[in-house]
Amino acid sequence: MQEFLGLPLDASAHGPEIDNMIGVIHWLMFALFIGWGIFFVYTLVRFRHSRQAAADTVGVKGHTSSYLEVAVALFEVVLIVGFAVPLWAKRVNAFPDEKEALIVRVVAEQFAWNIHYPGADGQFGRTDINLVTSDNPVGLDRSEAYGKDDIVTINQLNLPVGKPVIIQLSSKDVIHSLGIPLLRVKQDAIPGQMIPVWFKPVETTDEIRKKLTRTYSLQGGHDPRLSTLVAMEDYVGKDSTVIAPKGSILFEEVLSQLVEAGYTEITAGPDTPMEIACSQLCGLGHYRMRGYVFILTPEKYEEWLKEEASYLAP
Amino acid sequence: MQIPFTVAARPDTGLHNAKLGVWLFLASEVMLFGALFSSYILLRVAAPEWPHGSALLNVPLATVNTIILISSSVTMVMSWASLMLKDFSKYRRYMGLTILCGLLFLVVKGFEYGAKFSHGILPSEDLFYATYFTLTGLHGLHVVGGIIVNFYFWGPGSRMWKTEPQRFTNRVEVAGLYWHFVDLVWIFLFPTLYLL
Amino acid sequence: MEHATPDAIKKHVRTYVIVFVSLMALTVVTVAISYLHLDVAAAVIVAMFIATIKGALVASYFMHLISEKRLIFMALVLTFIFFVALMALPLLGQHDTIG
Amino acid sequence: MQHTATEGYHAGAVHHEQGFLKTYVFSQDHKTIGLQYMMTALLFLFFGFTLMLLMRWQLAYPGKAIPGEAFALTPGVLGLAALLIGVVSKRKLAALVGVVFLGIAALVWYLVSDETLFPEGVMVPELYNSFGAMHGTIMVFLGVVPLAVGAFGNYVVPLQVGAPDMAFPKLNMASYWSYFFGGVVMLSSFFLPGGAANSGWTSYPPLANIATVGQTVWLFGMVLLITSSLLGSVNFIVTIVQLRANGLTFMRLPFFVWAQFVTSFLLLLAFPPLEAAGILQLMDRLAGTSFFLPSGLVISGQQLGVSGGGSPLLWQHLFWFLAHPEVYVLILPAMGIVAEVIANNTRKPLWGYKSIVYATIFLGFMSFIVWAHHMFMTGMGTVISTFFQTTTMIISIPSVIILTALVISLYGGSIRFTVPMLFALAFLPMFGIGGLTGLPLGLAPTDIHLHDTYYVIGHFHYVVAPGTIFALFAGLYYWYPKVTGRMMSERLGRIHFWGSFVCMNGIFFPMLIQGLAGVSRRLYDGGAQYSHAQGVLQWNEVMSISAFALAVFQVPFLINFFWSIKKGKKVESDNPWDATTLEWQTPTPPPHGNFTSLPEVFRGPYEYSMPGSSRDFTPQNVR
Ligand code: HEA
Ligand code: HEA
Ligand code: CUA
Ligand SMILES: [Cu+2]
Repeated sequence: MQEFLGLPLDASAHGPEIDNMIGVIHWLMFALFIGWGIFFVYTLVRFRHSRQAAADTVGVKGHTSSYLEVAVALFEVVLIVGFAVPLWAKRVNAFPDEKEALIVRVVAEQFAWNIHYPGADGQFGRTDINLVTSDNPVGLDRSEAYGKDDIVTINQLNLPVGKPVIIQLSSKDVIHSLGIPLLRVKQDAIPGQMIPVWFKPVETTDEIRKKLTRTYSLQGGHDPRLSTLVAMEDYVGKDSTVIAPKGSILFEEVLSQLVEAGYTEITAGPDTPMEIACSQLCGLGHYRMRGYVFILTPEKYEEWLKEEASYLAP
Repeated sequence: MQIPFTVAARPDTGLHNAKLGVWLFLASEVMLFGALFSSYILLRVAAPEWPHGSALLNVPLATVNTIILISSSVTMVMSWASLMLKDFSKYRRYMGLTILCGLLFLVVKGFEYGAKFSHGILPSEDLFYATYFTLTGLHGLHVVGGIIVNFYFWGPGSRMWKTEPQRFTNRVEVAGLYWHFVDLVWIFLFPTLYLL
Repeated sequence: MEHATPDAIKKHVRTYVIVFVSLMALTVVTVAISYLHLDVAAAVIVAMFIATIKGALVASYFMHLISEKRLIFMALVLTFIFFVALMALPLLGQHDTIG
Repeated sequence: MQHTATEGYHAGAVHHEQGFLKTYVFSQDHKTIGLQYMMTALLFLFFGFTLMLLMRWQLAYPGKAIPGEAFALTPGVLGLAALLIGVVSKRKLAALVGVVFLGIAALVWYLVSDETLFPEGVMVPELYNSFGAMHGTIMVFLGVVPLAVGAFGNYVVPLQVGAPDMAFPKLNMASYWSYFFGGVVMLSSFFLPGGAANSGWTSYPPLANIATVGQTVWLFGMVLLITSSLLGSVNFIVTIVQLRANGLTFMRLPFFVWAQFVTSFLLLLAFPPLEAAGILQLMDRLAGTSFFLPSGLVISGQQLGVSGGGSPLLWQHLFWFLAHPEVYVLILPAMGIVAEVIANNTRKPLWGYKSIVYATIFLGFMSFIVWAHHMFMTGMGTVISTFFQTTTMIISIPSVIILTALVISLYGGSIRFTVPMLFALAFLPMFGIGGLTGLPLGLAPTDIHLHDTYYVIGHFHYVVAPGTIFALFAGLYYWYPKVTGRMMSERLGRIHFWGSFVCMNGIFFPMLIQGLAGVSRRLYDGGAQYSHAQGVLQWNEVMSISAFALAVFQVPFLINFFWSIKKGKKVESDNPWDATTLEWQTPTPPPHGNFTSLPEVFRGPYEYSMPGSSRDFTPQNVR
């Protein structure tokens, strides 16, 4: 129903509801626009001066237009009562149980996303702005028990699939906005406030990448988009060396080698299909304040957590 | 052709142009100070703690200032009434008093500011002082503006009394409306900043 | 002022004096009350109540609002509504946030 | 109305020959001031457009060196041509505009050839941000509002209400000069260290608080512009209320006057809160206060040494308290112009005049209580978001009513497709697209996906560019003969119209597509890095080429505008469009004092094709 709108792929549980609503509204908009448009064009043709030498001042009689306006108003009531308010309430009130959910803190700064996981104990350590350094972007107190096992990453938000996530969002400096189009999530990060957002990812990054895999032609100059893609299978040269192994980024040189090797097309998928796009002007680096979201299977997620924990000094 | 209703009132509205104009201007001033009040309340409600104005500011001095400003309002309206009674010299006296009160208000304000500055307290001290200085400063600017206008009508502008007495009276009335408004703002500023 | 006979003006002047005295009295009252150190809510209510009375006196008598034309009244009512919206809605917004 | 409105007039005050300064520079005549506003605003529009063209290059070809010569040469050549023509044929206006165009060319060249701003010909992100902020500011506050209100309002309103001038001519002059200096202050900020303001036209703190000195100058400029608007709006309201001709009741006012009336109230009551906010931000920047700065800010690793405790959202409330009504300030005068042109060119009364008027008043009122629909993503709970969603949906109804009435007005008409009519007609569906795309933005859940994407940019450009700008063009073509006594060329006008129509859609429709795909706005590289943007990236070039083409299609307009002043077809009467409203019942151009004898009004504004009348229009002052 809303496919024609070209919304990005949707990987969160609540996403379809939003997409549906966008679809419904756009259908209403089309109906109105086309309805009025037809009438509009008809009058222009029918009542042009060469066809209608003298105006008929009575014009339209009756109440059709009032009924129409009432209909629009009613539709808007339905939109508010039936869709907007309940959906919004679900977003901002119906938070999942904190015990069921994964809680992650995200601290925005010019121009990076600092991701703070509570670690194995499930408790966030104390943070203090006096402890903020370039190695300790969130000012975490590692000396304290809760803080010992916390994991902090930059621009990389790894999440398990199928589990509700609560992000506690804040900012160190100016206003940013955590926008993740593929999860239908957006929330301003406002300094001095900690605002929670929740969602539930339902697809892993690998699945999404597969869905977004396309075949791209290598002829007639390189598609600039290819530089953000990875090969989805091994591409082997004439001398059976692997030019582009599966999952490798398709840099300019790689593409040239592929063309030399006689390939005319390549199947590729996005390297990082799900990204955090900062959605609030935050300075000169706003355009590159990009984070990556990786949705992993629960097993892989645990593995990753263990790996990260192993880097922490004992 | 001249602009109609600069002196006489338009029959259907009952107003002359300047009167309507100044009320509209005051409406916008209400929104200006209203926005600042709104900001003050918002910030204060959100603040974990907020000092009691009387603990930091000089209430007796401000009370004196309140009395001065209210008095100036009375003298202002009296100066207009004198014109209505065609007593020009009385007008001059009352208007002169109004201006003096205005100046006195500023002098007192100056002492108040001076006392703070001499203790190194500036608007950047904290939010309380920020709002205090901003609100009273902006109000002070309005007082300055009012004094200039009143001074004009006391001195050079009063020549109009000889040629167009009705128009001059209108002008003084309009200046008075502004001046009373400045007083009115202070009536709210005073308890908000000093007493709460 | 339309019915501006000298007598009417003299009557006005008497009103001004009464208003002036009331304003002075109210000023003293509000300062005095502040020394009682009521709790914040009560203090705010009392202080704003007195300020509103004082403001109303100034507007009604010094600014002649009490006998002013309907047009000006309407403009001020409009202004007042927006002023209230500007006060109330941001506060409500601050109060009603996620989390 | 029984009483006479004439008693205040003093017949025939003598009109003195005044010096050049008094006539052209410090004029108090509303028509001269209107023209001053018009020329200044058009030049600012041109400049705002130029900034955007430079940005559009960067968006389409991020990282490719900009052909700076072309960007500077184009206005340069146009300016030189205008200057030469002006000097040779003694046209002061053309010469003046030529000089300004040369100035714009010089400024562009100054910027483009600066190695720190355009290293190797590619603009730096700071500059992109600064251009974006200034494009928005200039277009809104220095271009469209001064043109719609300052120029058309000033020129037309006193004429349409049958007044000799505005109620306060001196204030009117002060308003123009305050605007002018506000503009100069804004422009001067390009030469400051760190350049002009670069925190968006919205100037959200804390970013704006810590921005370069250009932001301070922006604030000072805004204070001047606000002063100008306040003076203007008081003047308009008093003029409309007090100086209406005898017999011209409120329900006989041309809709354009109504639109200006409501607009003035919006300006009067919505601007002061922004002024307050500006003062607070100035205090933050200059006196070190923290109205908008919360405690504990760490900026690039350094703790910000301020007392803190402030609220960044406070600014947003105060800003949008103005900025939402402001967008109706952008649209209402445009609707007013469109209504005039449509009634005139369909040769029939507006359909549902009263409902349009009531809808406009209601729209004006509601516009004060919808502002936080720009702030849905700041963490709103259910109560407050429901309130603002509801008011936002409510406010769309009067727009629908107005648009419906305008479209229905066409029915039964005898439509003349003159150039002003073409622009006015195009306004309808273009505003329709812009307005309809406001609906998904006005509902919080859908705004999650669309907020701060190009969908928003597409939404409002549809209303302001092919909407308002087109309406303003309609007004220019429509009232041009009243001002100059000559018609503009139809042929050039049609080229201008069709070219602009196609290009506008070429620029703004793809924005909606990009926005739905999730591409953020204010991105220096147009989203080139983002994976979700890859599928719609190719549109960037389409939009930019359309924008360049749009610029080219303004050349016929420029030529038309200046050529017709002296060479256009002379009008045969004072009322070349056979219109009914009072501005056409004066000599052409109207003299100082406007009317040779006091007009008296006997009928409604749009009595076209009245049965029993020999002509197909009956002017308002015909008994
Ligand atoms: C003139 C300017 C103008 C106008 C008129 C509007 C009109 C509307 N706007 Fe828009 N808006 C802006 C200018 C304008 N806007 C700007 C500048 C911004 C961005 C600011 C920024 O962030 O920088 C913005 C942003 C903006 C947002 C914030 C989006 C975000 O940041 O996430 C929202 C949300 O509610 C919104 C809603 C609306 C609505 C509901 C209307 C309604 O009033 C619209 C009602 C109209 C209709 C419903 C159309 C009806 C007509 C028809 C149906 C007829 C069709 C006719 C034919 C086919 C002939 N607007
Ligand atoms: C009234 C408001 C207005 C108008 C008319 C326009 C007009 C245009 N805008 Fe603008 N725009 C804004 C207000 C406006 N804009 C705002 C508020 C923003 C947000 C800024 C921010 O992010 O902070 C924005 C942002 C914005 C962006 C997004 C930038 C980003 O997010 O990074 C883009 C991108 O393409 C854009 C493009 C254009 C284009 C191509 C036009 C074209 O339609 C321009 C057409 C211009 C003309 C047709 C001028 C004609 C005049 C003449 C030819 C002069 C003749 C002279 C004489 C006779 C002397 N605008
Ligand atoms: Cu961070 Cu934009
Ligand atoms: Cu809005």
